[in-house]
Amino acid sequence: MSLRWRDAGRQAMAFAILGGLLFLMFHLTSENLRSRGIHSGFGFLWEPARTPVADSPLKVEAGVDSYAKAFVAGALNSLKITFAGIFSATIVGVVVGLGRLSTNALARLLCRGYVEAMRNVPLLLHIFLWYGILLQLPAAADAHAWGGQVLATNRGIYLFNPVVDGFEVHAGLFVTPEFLALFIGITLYTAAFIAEIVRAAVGSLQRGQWEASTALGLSRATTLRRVVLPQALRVALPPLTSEYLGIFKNSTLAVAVGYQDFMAISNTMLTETGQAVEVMAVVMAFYAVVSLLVSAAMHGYEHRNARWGLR
Amino acid sequence: MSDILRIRNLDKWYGSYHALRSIELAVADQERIVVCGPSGSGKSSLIRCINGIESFQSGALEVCGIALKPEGGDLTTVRRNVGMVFQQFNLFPHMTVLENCTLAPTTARGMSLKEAQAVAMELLARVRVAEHAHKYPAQLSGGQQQRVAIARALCMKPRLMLFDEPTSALDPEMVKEVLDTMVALAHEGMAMVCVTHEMGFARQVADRVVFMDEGQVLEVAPPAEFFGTPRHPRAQAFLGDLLHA
Amino acid sequence: MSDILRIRNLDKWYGSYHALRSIELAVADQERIVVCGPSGSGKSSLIRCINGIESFQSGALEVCGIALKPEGGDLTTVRRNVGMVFQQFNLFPHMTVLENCTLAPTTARGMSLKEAQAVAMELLARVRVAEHAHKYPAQLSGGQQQRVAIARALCMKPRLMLFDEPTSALDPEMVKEVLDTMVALAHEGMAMVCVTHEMGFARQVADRVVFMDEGQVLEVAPPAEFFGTPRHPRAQAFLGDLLHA
Amino acid sequence: QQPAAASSPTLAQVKQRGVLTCGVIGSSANFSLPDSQGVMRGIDADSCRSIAAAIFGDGSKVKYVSLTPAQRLVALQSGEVDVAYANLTWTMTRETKSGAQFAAVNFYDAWGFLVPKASKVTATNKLNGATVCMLAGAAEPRAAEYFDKIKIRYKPVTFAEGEQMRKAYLAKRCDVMFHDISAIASFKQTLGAQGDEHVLLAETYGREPLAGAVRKGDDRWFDIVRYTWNAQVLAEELGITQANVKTFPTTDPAVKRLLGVEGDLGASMGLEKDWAVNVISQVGNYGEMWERAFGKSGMPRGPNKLAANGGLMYAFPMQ
Amino acid sequence: MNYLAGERIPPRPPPAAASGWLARARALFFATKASAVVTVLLGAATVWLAWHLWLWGVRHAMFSTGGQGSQACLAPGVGACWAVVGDKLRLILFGIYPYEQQWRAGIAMAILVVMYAVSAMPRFWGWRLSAAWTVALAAFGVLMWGGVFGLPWVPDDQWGGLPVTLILATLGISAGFPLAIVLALVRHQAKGGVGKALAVAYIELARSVPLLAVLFLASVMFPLFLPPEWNLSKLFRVFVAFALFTAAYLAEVIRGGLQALPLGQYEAAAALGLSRWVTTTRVILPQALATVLPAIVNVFIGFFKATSIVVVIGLFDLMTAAKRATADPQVEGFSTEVYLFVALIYFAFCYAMSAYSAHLQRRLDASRPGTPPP
Ligand SMILES: Nc1ncnc2c1ncn2[C@@H]1O[C@H](COP(=O)(O)OP(=O)(O)OP(=O)(O)O)[C@@H](O)[C@H]1O
Ligand SMILES: Nc1ncnc2c1ncn2[C@@H]1O[C@H](COP(=O)(O)OP(=O)(O)OP(=O)(O)O)[C@@H](O)[C@H]1O
Ligand SMILES: [Mg+2]
Ligand SMILES: [Mg+2]
Repeated sequence: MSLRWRDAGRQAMAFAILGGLLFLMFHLTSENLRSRGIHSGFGFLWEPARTPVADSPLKVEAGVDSYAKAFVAGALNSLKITFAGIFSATIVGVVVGLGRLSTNALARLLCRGYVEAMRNVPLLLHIFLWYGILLQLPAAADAHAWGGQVLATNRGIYLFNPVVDGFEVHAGLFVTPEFLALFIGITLYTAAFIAEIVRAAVGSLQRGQWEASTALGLSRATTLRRVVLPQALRVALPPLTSEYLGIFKNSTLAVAVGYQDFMAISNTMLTETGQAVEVMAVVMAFYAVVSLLVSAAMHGYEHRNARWGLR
Repeated sequence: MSDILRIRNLDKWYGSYHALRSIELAVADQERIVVCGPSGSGKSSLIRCINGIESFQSGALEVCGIALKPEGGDLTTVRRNVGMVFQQFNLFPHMTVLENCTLAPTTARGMSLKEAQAVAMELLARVRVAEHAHKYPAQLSGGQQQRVAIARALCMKPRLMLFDEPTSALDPEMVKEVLDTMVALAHEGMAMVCVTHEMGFARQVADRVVFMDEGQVLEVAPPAEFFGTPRHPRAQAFLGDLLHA
Repeated sequence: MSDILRIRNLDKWYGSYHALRSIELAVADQERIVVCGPSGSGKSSLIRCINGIESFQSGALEVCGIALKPEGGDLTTVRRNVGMVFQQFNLFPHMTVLENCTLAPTTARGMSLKEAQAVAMELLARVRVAEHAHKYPAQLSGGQQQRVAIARALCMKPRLMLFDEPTSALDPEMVKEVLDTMVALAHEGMAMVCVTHEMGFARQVADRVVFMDEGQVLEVAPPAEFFGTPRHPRAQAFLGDLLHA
Repeated sequence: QQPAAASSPTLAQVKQRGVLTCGVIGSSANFSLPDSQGVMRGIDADSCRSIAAAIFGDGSKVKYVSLTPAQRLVALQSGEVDVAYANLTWTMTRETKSGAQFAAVNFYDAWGFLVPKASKVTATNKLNGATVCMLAGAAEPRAAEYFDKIKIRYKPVTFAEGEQMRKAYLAKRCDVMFHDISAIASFKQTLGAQGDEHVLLAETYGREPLAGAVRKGDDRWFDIVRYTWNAQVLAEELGITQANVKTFPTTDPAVKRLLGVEGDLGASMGLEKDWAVNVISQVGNYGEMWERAFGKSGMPRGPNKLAANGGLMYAFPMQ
Repeated sequence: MNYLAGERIPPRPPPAAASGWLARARALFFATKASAVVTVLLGAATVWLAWHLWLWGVRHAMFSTGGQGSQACLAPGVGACWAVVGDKLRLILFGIYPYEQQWRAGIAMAILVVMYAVSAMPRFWGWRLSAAWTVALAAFGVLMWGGVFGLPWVPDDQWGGLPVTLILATLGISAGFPLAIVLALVRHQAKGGVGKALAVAYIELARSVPLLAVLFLASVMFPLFLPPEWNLSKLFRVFVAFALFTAAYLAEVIRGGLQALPLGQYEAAAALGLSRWVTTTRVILPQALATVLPAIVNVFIGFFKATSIVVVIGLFDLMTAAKRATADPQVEGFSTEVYLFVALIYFAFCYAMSAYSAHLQRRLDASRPGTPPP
């Protein structure tokens, strides 16, 4: 315990040093910029934003809300895709990972093919592909509302009482194809990596654990759910953390298909204000802080889980 | 007399390695068998065939009246009637002792959790680890872990217990704990097949000793006879080594 | 008579756990000591202090005339004069047997590779694994691996050999191989300190037996005396268990 | 007395380096985009080529630096590029706050609205609630301003890549494409027959004078960029073309001065006497540049016509 | 009751186990009812997908338009338009490298590919391979830059396409690797001072910010610091950023390998009196690296793919070149074909890497007591 605290202290110190260095760098750069006649400073954050953010939990209106609020809206969007991605990629990944250990040879083969196809091609291409596919959905006017509740169009998937009204569709809930393409792309791509992690973790389990479960007459499903996966999770946690952080950072590809994540909004702001250094400083800070929080949370979970792992 | 286990002309190969060769063995209800033999002689393979953890290629095997064929059989029923204790304990490290003991009864037997816990506590008390019921395996000594493993197998109320060198991963002092427990169990009249080199145990509880070598059963005899006047030359050599080491 | 190892009033703590308590022990040149005692009594800790793998907090320790202080000392020289064989062998799995044996002589002793290989082959032949020199450890049986570990330690031509339960990870039959090798070594007049529960070995080669419990040396006596008429009550109880198991 | 021509530090540096570094977007058809052979094509690329021709007498001595919209001004500031022809709109704050100075407008653009004919939209005020596809960056605030002005609600969908945006528009992901009219025109052109199924609404928005920019503080360098452009416009006015520049009758004094037969216009900027001849013979006059970039797209030259023909392109006297 | 064996039973060959492909297929695909259902469902889906892909990609595809341009592909019923890829092939592969000089880039690329293949063969491992690599990289540089032997000079800002992707990945990874080892060792120390703290901070920070943002910052801020004549090439800047990032990611992977090593290995080395250097280089690292080999290759693959983000600073790698190809109005509507083609290139390289690591893994496992999978 005390050891962990000392470790944390050391990390904190290191971050303080690095933070100082970074601050110095930014300071020097902005001095440099000023000397070249470029306006700088963080004052722009409170000026009204010149672009709206429509598809976000936090609506930002052009000319009314501040740049700071636009940043927050982007941050929410980034977190939204990240958490959705983590959730679904984990499920798909576990299923595929276990599929590679299936007794059915075809399932094993397909899962292997899936993993290879996904992880050997850049994510951006996957996202383009899914966006292209989603755009094949019918236009809003031609779409058929299934059970009157689900309307799948290339404008988005609308749930709960979708009503087509001129150019617009009103519904209880909807997701845009941009979000979906990013979401499906990230999910399926990351799931391939998670599948490999799961496979390795399950493989690292001692054979005796399988045998003991078998000898006790447990079914394969019970064995997986109660004996194998909980133990595999422990081995898999550190690499899983990396994958989760990967999802967060990969969400910056959103800009390619027009989903307004933090990076996309920052880019727009940067073009608008021309304050590249400041905007990028905010970007780095956001990604660094969230990543560190996520990995701290995962470490905490690891420690909580470690009570039985006195190896 | 009803036999709880009947093995007839059983052969097993690992790839092209002939691991068990024409095994013939019958174990009566309540009978206690000790299997011994040099390393690699196929003791573990035999015992693992009995509850279907390993498959075999030819011959017949009947456990508790259920026939296991080379192509398999009603493994589930067999396994519910046969308990097994491993050399490496193989406890589930992420579950407490009590959870280890209740998992199979609740999921495979459909017992209620409460009932399963009551049964488990009783059995844990019998192997004298009841006070550790809420600890994790890693917090117990080896001897205690092995006793938990025994209790875990007993929780399924098996009619036949299989032990695969249950004491060889233990420190000398812990060996005693576990053997005492097994002796106590043996006197309750449960059938058991036990692979072990502990001659003291064999002498004390075994009805018969089975000696194996190169996948073959070479000699079957009551312990007094086997340890006193082994008849097969290989058995004589083996016992010589064992006493020396 | 010169002492190769002198331990005076040595104390060691793990955190706040007092693992070795005022140990006093002197080992003469060419003397053979067997250390025994129940699990957790501090045998490994003691032996690991001797070649500085563990540090200690107070007392004095002199190996081959070199003083190890609590703050350390000339560990390199000590380790070159002291060989150690572990329970888990600890061979380097990514190197062949021969490479395992020549690594230390060539890098730490500055021997030429050729010379080191000649020495190693000779020693491997002595422990009867010369024909496996180009295999990897994983391709050997446990007994063979342990013998390689012994040869590896011998390659540094140590004046004192330390053994930490070298046979307890082995199958009964393999135990014999390794013990035979050790007995042969013992008769060559090298000083050794050996943690083991093998009474046959202790009887045959030990000059003195050291009995430890709870971090303390309780009894030191020649084997005949110790096994015949142990004087300390804890030793009596311990030997009772050992004979029983 | 004029300061010595060599007092342009940028020019000295460029000459020493032997190559002009020119910032372009590099991904926008008609302005700057590598063709199948990897050669940068488009009006911005040609503007860069013209400067190189003016300096070195060799239009190929250009190193194109592809810049994202966000990097354009910084790259200019930091000295990474000597001049930027990177779809930069000449705005006041860019000059007053960002340290850039605009030398020459090589293209007057504006924002336009493309809709499918089938949607029967004829004017932007019919677009209430419409979804609008646009590129991330410059288009976003312009669209916000415009729709705010005409009090119309809209939903923006922004893309980093024009290719993805066009794909989305064609798939009817959005009802309108809000884009540069120049780009819309060439997009329609590439659709061939299907191009007729889309209409460019009559309304346009914004003034988008796309201009070449240099760092502030090196006036001689600024002159070179500006008058290179000026020479090309003037050449078009005078009827001098790539083909006839070597044989053009030098009777007109304006022609004489431009082609260096008379006077020392080049020397005043630290260039050779025949700088303008090099520009025109290697790249052509402004009209030729325009034709090469946009001719195929079938878009009208509109404001980019010479002033004499009712456009905005007007050359200052060179004397 | 009692029994005494007579003759020793000699080992017999196993019975011809349910042999024949039919029986094997049954065991593989129809062992149980559930398995059979899975086989049928997955099989049907696979066949359906494969059939449609074949129709689109081969049967109805257009491989050449006979000089009519991509418009010819707009005809109804036409599947993939591979003709577009053919038109843009050299742009995709070589970017804006001068057209007449692209044979140089081609040879340079081939040299790298050959070197990868050679390096993959254990029998070539040794100092000679290092020498070969030095020569190969020098040749790459000479061919790509030129300026000697009568080859015109091509600044690295004009390099493009696959060669850029390959050289970035190669150099970034090979420079990042040693750095990663140092970082991992420093961080793995039991008690560390400022060094460890800095290593921790560096690794965590580098892993927590997107490479995209860092590259951008580097490209924007770097020049502001340096005097203009110091103009470091973009390629060099990206290479440095890549090496630094790869190092941070690899360091964590390698540290995992270090942690997985049993303590006994350190103790045995200490007991033999091995120096720290020998212990680390001869005993610890070879084992640690071998245990995490698959993860190391994963990082390599990851960075190979990540080279595509150099687009943010305007370098023309493979992906950027492909995007530029699709920006051409002539390619309007056929970007899928171009992207598929690029995906195939990435796949070829990455799959080669992952297959090779699996192969190495099997080789290593043979010399290690492996636990068989369940
Ligand atoms: N999965 C397997 N694949 C191939 N051969 C095997 C396998 N399991 C065991 N064997 C071989 O079968 C023979 C019998 O093994 P088994 O484990 O039954 O011996 P044992 O009598 O239990 O030995 P020990 O006393 O060492 O546990 C040995 O030669 C062993 O090498
Ligand atoms: N690294 C450590 N940290 C804390 N406690 C330790 C550590 N190593 C050993 N101990 C404790 O010190 C005591 C002595 O341990 P040691 O390993 O020396 O015993 P031993 O006599 O060798 O036992 P065994 O026969 O089981 O090997 C034990 O109680 C053990 O739990
Ligand atoms: Mg066995
Ligand atoms: Mg010990």
